[in-house]
Parts: sequence; structure tokens; C-alpha cells
Amino acid sequence: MTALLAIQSVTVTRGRRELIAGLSMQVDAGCAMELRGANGSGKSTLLRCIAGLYPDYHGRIDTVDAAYVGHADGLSGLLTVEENLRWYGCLAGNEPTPSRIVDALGRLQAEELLRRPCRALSAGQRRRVALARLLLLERSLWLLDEPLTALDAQGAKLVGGLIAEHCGGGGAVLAATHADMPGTHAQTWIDGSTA
Amino acid sequence: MTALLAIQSVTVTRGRRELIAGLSMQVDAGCAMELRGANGSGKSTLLRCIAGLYPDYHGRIDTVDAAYVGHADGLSGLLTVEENLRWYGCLAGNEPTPSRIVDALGRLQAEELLRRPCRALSAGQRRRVALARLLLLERSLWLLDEPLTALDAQGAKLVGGLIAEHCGGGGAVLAATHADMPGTHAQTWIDGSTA
Amino acid sequence: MGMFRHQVVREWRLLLRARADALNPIIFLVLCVTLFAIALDGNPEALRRHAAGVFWVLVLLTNLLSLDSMFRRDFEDGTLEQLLLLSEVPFLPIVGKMLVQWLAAGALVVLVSPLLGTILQMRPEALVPLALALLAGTPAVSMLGAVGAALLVGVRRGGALLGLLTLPFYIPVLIFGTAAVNGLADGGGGMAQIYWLAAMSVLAVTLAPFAVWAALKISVENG
Amino acid sequence: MGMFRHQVVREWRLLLRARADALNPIIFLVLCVTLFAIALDGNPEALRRHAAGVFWVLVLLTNLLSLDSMFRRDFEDGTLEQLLLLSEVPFLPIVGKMLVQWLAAGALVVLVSPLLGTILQMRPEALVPLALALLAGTPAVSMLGAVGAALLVGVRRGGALLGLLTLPFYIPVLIFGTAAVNGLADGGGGMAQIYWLAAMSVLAVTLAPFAVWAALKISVENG
Amino acid sequence: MSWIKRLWHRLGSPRWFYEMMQPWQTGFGFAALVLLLIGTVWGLAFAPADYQQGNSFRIIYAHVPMVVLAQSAYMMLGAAGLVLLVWRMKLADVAMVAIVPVGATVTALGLFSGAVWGRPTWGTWWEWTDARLVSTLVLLFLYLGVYALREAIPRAESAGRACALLAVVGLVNIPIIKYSVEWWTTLHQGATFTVTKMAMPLEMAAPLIVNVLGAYCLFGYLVILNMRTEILRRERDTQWVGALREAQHGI
Ligand code: HEM
Ligand SMILES: Nc1ncnc2c1ncn2[C@@H]1O[C@H](COP(=O)(O)OP(=O)(O)OP(=O)(O)O)[C@@H](O)[C@H]1O
Ligand SMILES: Nc1ncnc2c1ncn2[C@@H]1O[C@H](COP(=O)(O)OP(=O)(O)OP(=O)(O)O)[C@@H](O)[C@H]1O
Ligand SMILES: [Mg+2]
Ligand SMILES: [Mg+2]
Repeated sequence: MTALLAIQSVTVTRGRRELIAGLSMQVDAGCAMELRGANGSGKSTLLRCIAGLYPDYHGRIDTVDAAYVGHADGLSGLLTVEENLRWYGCLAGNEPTPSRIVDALGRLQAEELLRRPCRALSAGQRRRVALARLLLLERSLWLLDEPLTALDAQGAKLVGGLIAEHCGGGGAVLAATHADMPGTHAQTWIDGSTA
Repeated sequence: MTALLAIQSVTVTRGRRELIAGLSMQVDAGCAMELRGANGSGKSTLLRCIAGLYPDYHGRIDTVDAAYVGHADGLSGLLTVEENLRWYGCLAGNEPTPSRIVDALGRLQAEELLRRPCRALSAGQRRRVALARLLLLERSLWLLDEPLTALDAQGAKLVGGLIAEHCGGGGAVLAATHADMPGTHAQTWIDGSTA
Repeated sequence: MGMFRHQVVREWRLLLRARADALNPIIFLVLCVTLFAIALDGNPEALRRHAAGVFWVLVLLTNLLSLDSMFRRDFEDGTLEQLLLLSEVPFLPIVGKMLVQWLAAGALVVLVSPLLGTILQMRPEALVPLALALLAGTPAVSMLGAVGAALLVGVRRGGALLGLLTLPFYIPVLIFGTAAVNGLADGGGGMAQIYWLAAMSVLAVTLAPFAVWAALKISVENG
Repeated sequence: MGMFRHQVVREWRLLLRARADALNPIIFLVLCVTLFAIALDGNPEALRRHAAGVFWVLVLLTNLLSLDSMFRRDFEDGTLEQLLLLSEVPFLPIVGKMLVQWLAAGALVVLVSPLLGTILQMRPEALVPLALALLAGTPAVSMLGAVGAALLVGVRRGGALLGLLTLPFYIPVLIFGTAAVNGLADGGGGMAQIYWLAAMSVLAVTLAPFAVWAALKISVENG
Repeated sequence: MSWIKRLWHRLGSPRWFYEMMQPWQTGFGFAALVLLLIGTVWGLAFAPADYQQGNSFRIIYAHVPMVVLAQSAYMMLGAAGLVLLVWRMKLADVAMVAIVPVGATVTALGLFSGAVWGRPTWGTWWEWTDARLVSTLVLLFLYLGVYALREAIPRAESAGRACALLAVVGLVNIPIIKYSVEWWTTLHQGATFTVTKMAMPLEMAAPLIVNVLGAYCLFGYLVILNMRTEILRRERDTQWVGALREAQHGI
């Protein structure tokens, strides 16, 4: 088993507050890990540390290049869904064919949205598109921050399927969540209060 | 039983698309109604119609002045939680005392956040503050758009308690949601697909 | 009135909280004036002759900039829709917002205008008329601009469109303002223009809040 | 290179999609020029003498405005953090963005400069030097400004701070630019200044992308 | 007064307007053609040349109709805006959509013709000190503003009301602009050039009057045409437009 993510006694701070103290964890290929903790315990911050978007931590984080879906969806409201996804594919180095884009959206049952400007999507539709992006990026580690937000039951099930499939193919997932997620095998709890 | 909200054969459109066709429903005092439907079916849009923030509908909506919590939290990131809440109280016509603000936050176990700028809150913390605002406004009808978003299990339970209490006191709640909400009695489904 | 006081306090706090925001318009104006002084240097005589006009144009641009972001943040974080829903006395909170905008981009400009006028080589006898004209005219600038800003808040564009919308309304202010300063400094008439500016400001202050409220409603419904 | 092309296409689309956005800088510039023409009326001679300086200042202000919103939307909707994470070839997408900004606020300005120069009563023989100086100088303006914009994108402030930050870098451009136009139009020297402007632009174009990338990283980590 | 009420009620029906305006459109179009032809030929070929300006004065036959129309069109735009804001009549929105491009074009052409005329008579294309010139330019900016605002707002109803608001506020502004600019020029050293009110002999004025009337007819024609097109566009999903399409194209 190769570890796609190994965290060794990591301490994360926000200003002078210590959010996470001495956390160690590991996510192996094939593992879908839930990151759990109360509101404000530092889940989002930890995911950003791993992605390289938040630098205030000590300790060691070994990881591969990951795909990250944060609270913000990263979709330009003025571009259509297709344009957004195509651009992301190009950005990551491989321009997706139109059919690949449609396929990825189809996996989230959102293929009708293809030509809609992202500004005109509902919250759940936007989330689906953001998740469809994962399928175009071909990164083995997925970092997901509350991926089920705004998704309906059917959407949640689809995401569960995607996660299971990604892990089955040797990928790994670390997902911060409050809801019970389909498709995950393990949980890591971050201790913490609301503050 | 007085109806705090009565919708009679309302048809809601977005551009030339018909989202909701001929919906009729009623929310009486004491009733906590879930608004259910697939992603993109028009729940958020309907709530905005009721609140008076979206005008493209036909039919009749009779309602009292409502308090609305949408996808956007309505908190100014540069102001502290206390400043935000105090301002909202004043806006609605009664300046809350500091202790009332603390109480309202306390009901959501967020009183430690009092002096934190809203910009520096986690997603769930921000949601708690937005919900605490409801307690300061004294409106009998609450319109909630996915109120449980980003809340942890304990937060969801607290919200359930608030809703039950509000309805017990003669108020009413209409909440769009995908998760099972504690504290609600009834559901209305909006038919619709993802598109 | 309690509401109004609170609105003003809130806006003022917001302004101070985004620390430099309160000073933004003034800093911008100082920069512009400096750039002009540099670009036109070597010919103080010409600069002097045109200083009033240049100053008024720069005040208008400064206001455009400050107005452009006036409602944006509130729109984006959802505060604006709450404000429309919850406000007990409709126009009042808007008036508070507009007042604070004027304090930062109008009143403050009046205060520093003698200094900036001097940088622009204005004659000493033109400085009081300049302040007077600004005092009479900037409320109209703020109020009219706020209508445009409210119309455009959901539109996600830079200030250019706002400029296009407000320009026709600003031109009378520019003309009266320049004429007033030059007239008074030359010892000729000029008070008439000041009265005109003041009349426009009074008109704008009374009517603009309604237009802004209507415009904000349109923008929020559109978002 | 495919990536670069795509970045440019995306930026260009974004620009056109927010339809007027592409024309925003130009519209703004035209408005400013109009205001100046009105404010400085009655003395075409004086206007003519200063036109080059006025024009350069207005170009700088226009760029400030356009740069200010350059990264903002991408920052707010989370596109920027994705870009930093996903970009296969680091600086390339940024270069695409900067190129498009320059096209809208630099190249387009060069194209319409003869018209605007005429409005500002510039002599016909000054129009070619003006376009030349703008062509040589605006890349430096765009590139330097982009660094400032990248540093300030998370800071949620208006353009004033950006102005304060970039002003020291813009002053040489302003001085060389004005001198070049006036010198060439008078038949004296002026090419030396053009070369200087071009050298600054080349330097800025080579170095700025790195600085912008670093600045964006800082901003996103801060957000 | 019941017929007013009935008319008002009917104006709420786009279909009624579409069908009712068909003959008016034809009538205005025909009248415009005839009047403009007569006025132009008369003015260019038969009216006497000006004793000072020679033949260049003949631009008047294009210039004056256009600048007069430019202002009237804005009045109508503002009026339509007011109707939309107060009574929310959809037809007023359609009218605004129809008037703006025509008004803007006419204003631009008026500016252009004036500038072309200014070159031989005043020796300059443009003069920032002249009240009429500047206020016409501002009028153009008002039109462009209304146009750009509509373009900028995606939701059609919002766009309509926003434009109406702007147009109405602009209406208030027009006298202020005129007054400010006129006063301002008299304050500075006397305006170098002014558009003088020339007392014209009848044989010069008559073709002008004919052309002004023709221009109004052309305006009527274009606005009605635009309105009817816009109605078709907005009602494209309705049955009656479908039937119309079928009748015309057999699809
Ligand atoms: C760009 C330049 C010009 C503009 C914007 C302009 C604008 C106007 C305007 C706004 C009017 C008033 C229409 C009304 O009465 O409501 C007008 C009328 C007139 N203009 Fe011009 N004009 C321009 C150049 C000229 C020139 C060069 C001449 C001739 C020397 C001229 C001759 C006239 C005449 C004869 C009238 C109508 C008579 C009158 O109202 O007294 N215009 N123009
Ligand atoms: N600004 C907009 N312009 C045009 N269409 C929009 C806009 N916002 C939403 N829509 C469309 O309207 C429909 C209803 O959206 P709405 O946000 O009401 O859905 P919802 O039921 O709240 O969905 P979700 O569960 O995803 O939040 C969707 O199909 C969406 O694509
Ligand atoms: N920009 C910020 N500046 C300062 N403190 C912040 C900032 N963002 C978050 N915090 C604080 O850091 C802590 C952790 O925030 P984080 O967003 O990581 O929590 P979380 O576990 O994701 O919570 P949630 O379940 O609510 O999303 C919280 O206490 C929060 O108040
Ligand atoms: Mg979080
Ligand atoms: Mg929704």
C-alpha cells in the first residue's frame, strides 16, 4: 500500500490560536477517509494546508499533487459550464475532448447544464459541476471540503459512487464532512470545540 | 389556525423556463414545513418569491413579513458578529441589548464568537450566526434555505430545537432542505429534474 | 432616528474597519493631483489657469471610484437583500450609507481642498471659493452617483459603465463648479453658480434615496 | 503552448462575456478626456500644450481602474486557488491574463489615441509620437500594475491603495512618456525616451509574471 | 371617457398592438418616403443658396431635422419610462427598446452633420464652448447609457425598469444641462461661435419644414417597426406568433 498522504505530528495555527495539535494520519491508495470534527475545529484549514494553500503549520505533510474542492466552487459565473471545465482541463495539462466533458457531467447527472452560464446555476447544480471537474483532472488524491453541501439525495449517492470508483482505481479521498457520506471507509476526528 | 403563508396556484419562471407550475400550499401557525425537491427544482427561487426578492411568478402568495436566511449569510466580513447582529436588530426596529445578542448566540452555542470579525469564521460558525439573527428579529414566519448547510450534528440539533420552539410559540417555518431536519412536521415536494 | 444613527455608525465602522477605505478617496485624489502636478510641471501659469477645472474633474473621478464599490460588498455577502427585507423605515438605512460615502469622498475633500489647490498652483484667493463650491456641489455628485451605483451593483463591471451613466449628470456640476471657482476668484460673479449647485444638491438629496431604493430592489431581484 | 492559448481564449471570452468589460477601459478613458475637454474649455492653446501630460495621466488612471478588478472575480469565486493548484506550467496562465489586460487597456488605447489626442487639441504632428510612446510604455504600466493588483486582491479595498503602491513605478513612465511625445512633436529628440520606455516594458514583461505568481500565492494563503 | 379606458386596457395586449399598428407603420413609412424625397430634392436643388455660406448651408436640411428629432425622441423615451415605472405597462418597455437605438443614431448623425457643417462655416469641426454642441453630445451619452444599462442586466424585466429609472432621471437632467451649458458659455469670454438663429426666407424654410415632418414620420416608422419586431421576439412562444410564422413561412 502506498500512502498518498502522510501527516506527521502537524500543528496548525490561526493567528495565535492552535487549531490542530500534533495530528498524525495517513491516507493510503484505495482509502476514502472522512475528516470529522465540530464546526470551527479546523477541517477546512487542514485541507488547505495539505493542498498547499495555507502555510501556518508545523510538522510534516507528505503528499502527491491533489485535486481540491473547497467551499468556493471555482467556477467563473460568466463562462458556461463547458468553458469552465475545458479551461480547467487545459490548465492541468490535457485538453479534454467535448465528449469527456459531457461524460464527466453525466456521471453527476448534470449534462444538461453544459451550455448554461455558471452564474445561472442553483447551489446544488454548481456543486455538481465543481465535482465533475475532479473527473477531468486525473489526480490520485482528492481533497473535498463538504462535498455533499447542497446536493440532493440522488446527488449524494452519485458522489458516493464516484468516490468508491476512484478508490477502487488506486486513488484516495480525504473529505471533510458533517453528514454521513456514502463510499467512505474510515474517519479521522479532529478534536475541537466550536470556537 | 391562522395561515401565515398561503400560496395559490403559483407558477414561477426563470427566463422562459417554467420552474414551478401551479403550486398551492399553506403553512399554518405552529407548522414547520420542509420544502423538498431535486437540485435545481426551484426551492431557493420559491423562497425568494415568498420573501419578495424574486418577482417572476404568477398566482397568489399571501404572507406576513418573514425572516429569510438564504444561501448567502448576510454578514459583513469586516464587522464583528456582535456589530452585525446589533445592526440587524436596529434595522428591524428594535435595538437588541447586548445580553439579548449573547443569548441568541448562546442558543446556537456560538457565544464565544461575539467579538470575532465575521470574515474569520468557519463555514459552520458563520451559519450559526446567521441563524442566531432569526432570534433577534421577532418575525413569525421563518424562510430558511438549507439552514443545516455546514452545521455539525450538534448544530443541527440546536436548530431543530429552535424550530420546534418557534412553532410552539405560534410561529411557522418553511425550510428548503435535502437533509432530514429535526423539528419539522411536514413536507412539500416540488417536482423537478436537475435541469 | 435610532435606526439612522445606527446605520451611520455601521457604515462608518465598515469604512474604518477596512482601514484605508475611509481614506481611499482622499488618497486617490492626492495621487491624481500629484500626477497632474508632475505631468504639467514646468508651466505653473497654465496649471494655475486650469486648476479649478482639473480639480473638479478629479473630484468627479474620485467619487466614481468610491461609488463603484459602495454597495458591492453588501450585495455580495447578502446583506443588501436582508436590508431590503428587514428595514423598518425604508429609505433611512440607505440615507445613512450615502451620508457616509459623502463624508469620505465629499466632506473630506472639502477639508483638504486648500492643500490640494495649492499643489495645483491655485491662487490663494481661489481656495475659499473652491471649498465653497465643493461643499455645495459634492452632495449632488454623491447622490446622483449612488443611483447609478445602485443600478449597477449586480452587474459586476468596473466603474466605466457607472461613468457612462453618471457623466451626463455630472457635467452640469462640473460646469457650474468650475465657473463658480473662477468667477469668485476673479472677483466677478459666481455666487449664482454656487446657489445652483446647492439647489441641485438639495434636489438630489431629497429625491435620490427613493431612486436608490428602487434601483437596489431591481438589482437584488435580478441577482 | 496549448495551455497559454487556452488561457488567452478564456480571458478573452470572460472579457467579452461581461460584454462591456472589454471596452470598459476605453469608455472610461473617453469619458475622462471628454470631461477634461469640457473643464478646460475656452483655452484650446493651453489644452494643446498640456495634452500629452494630461493624456498620460489619464492612461495611468484608466489602467489603475482596470487592474484593480483584474484578479478580483477569480479570487472571489475560488478560481484563483484552483489555478495556483492545478496549473501545469506555472506562470503561463498569468501571462495570458496579463496579455488580455494589456490588450484592453493598452493596445486599444494606442489604437484610439489619435482620436482622443485630437479631442484634447493635440497637434497632428504629436499624434504619431503619442501612439508610439503609448505602445512602448503601456506594457510596463500593465505589468507593474498587475503585481500590485495581485498583492492586493484579497485586501478588499478600492483602487486607492493600488494607486499608492504603483505610483512610484508609474512616475518614470509618466515623465518619459510625456517628454517623448513633446520632444518628438517639437522635432527635437525624443526617441531616447521611447527606448527607455521600451526597455522598461521589456524588463517588466520578463520579470512581472514571477512577481505576480508569488503575490497571488501570498494573497490566496491569506484569504 | 370609456374609450380611453378601453384603449388603455387594450394596450396591455401586445398582439392587439402588433396587429393594430400594421397600417400605421405602412402609413408612416410611405409619408416619410414622400416628404423626405420632396424636402430633400427641393432643398438641395431648388432652394436658393445662402448669400454668405453658399451651398454648404444645404446641410441644414439634414442637420436640423436630426437634432430636433434627437431631443423629441428623448422626451418620448422618458415618457415611456415614466409609464413603465408608474403603470408597469409592458408596451412602454417595448417602446423604450425601440426608441433607444433610433434616438442614439439620430443624435450621432446630428452631431456628425453639425461637425461637417462646422468645418466650412466655422473653420472647426467642434467647439467645446458651444452650448448646443455640448448638450447634444451629453444627450448622446444619455442614450448610450440607457443602451449599455439594458445590455448589462440579464433579467429582461429588471433591465426594463432600470432603464426606465435612468431615462426618467435623465429627463429631469436635460433642462439642467441646457441651462448650465448656455450660462457657462456666456460667462466666459463670449462664445466664439454660436449657432445663430437665422431668419430664413420662406423658400429656404419650406423644404426644411417638409424635411422635419418627414423625419418625424421616419422616426414613427422605425419605432413602430422596432416595436413590432420586439413584440414578435418576446411573444415567440405564443400561439398567435406561431400561427403568424406558419402563415408567412409555411413552417
Ligand atoms: C456638431 C455640431 C452641431 C451640433 C451638435 C448642433 C446641434 C444643434 C441643436 C441641438 C439644434 C437645436 C434644435 C432645436 O431647435 O431644437 C441645432 C439647430 C440648428 N443648427 Fe446646429 N449643431 C451643430 C452645428 C451646426 C452648424 C455648423 C450650423 C451652421 C452654421 C448649425 C446650424 C443650425 C441651425 C440653422 C439650426 C436650426 C435653427 C435654430 O434652432 O435656430 N448647426 N443644432
Ligand atoms: N440567476 C439565475 N438565472 C437563471 N437561472 C437560474 C438562476 N439561478 C438559478 N437558476 C435556475 O433556476 C432553477 C432553480 O434554481 P434554484 O436555485 O431555485 O434551485 P433549488 O431548488 O434551490 O436547487 P438546489 O437544491 O440546487 O439549491 C435551476 O434550474 C437553476 O439553474
Ligand atoms: N480567515 C480566517 N482568519 C482567522 N481565523 C479563521 C479564518 N478562517 C477560519 N478561522 C478560524 O479557524 C478555525 C477553523 O476554521 P475552519 O474553517 O478550518 O473550520 P472547519 O472545521 O472547516 O469548520 P466548519 O465545519 O464550520 O466548516 C475556526 O475557529 C475559525 O473561526
Ligand atoms: Mg469548513
Ligand atoms: Mg437552492
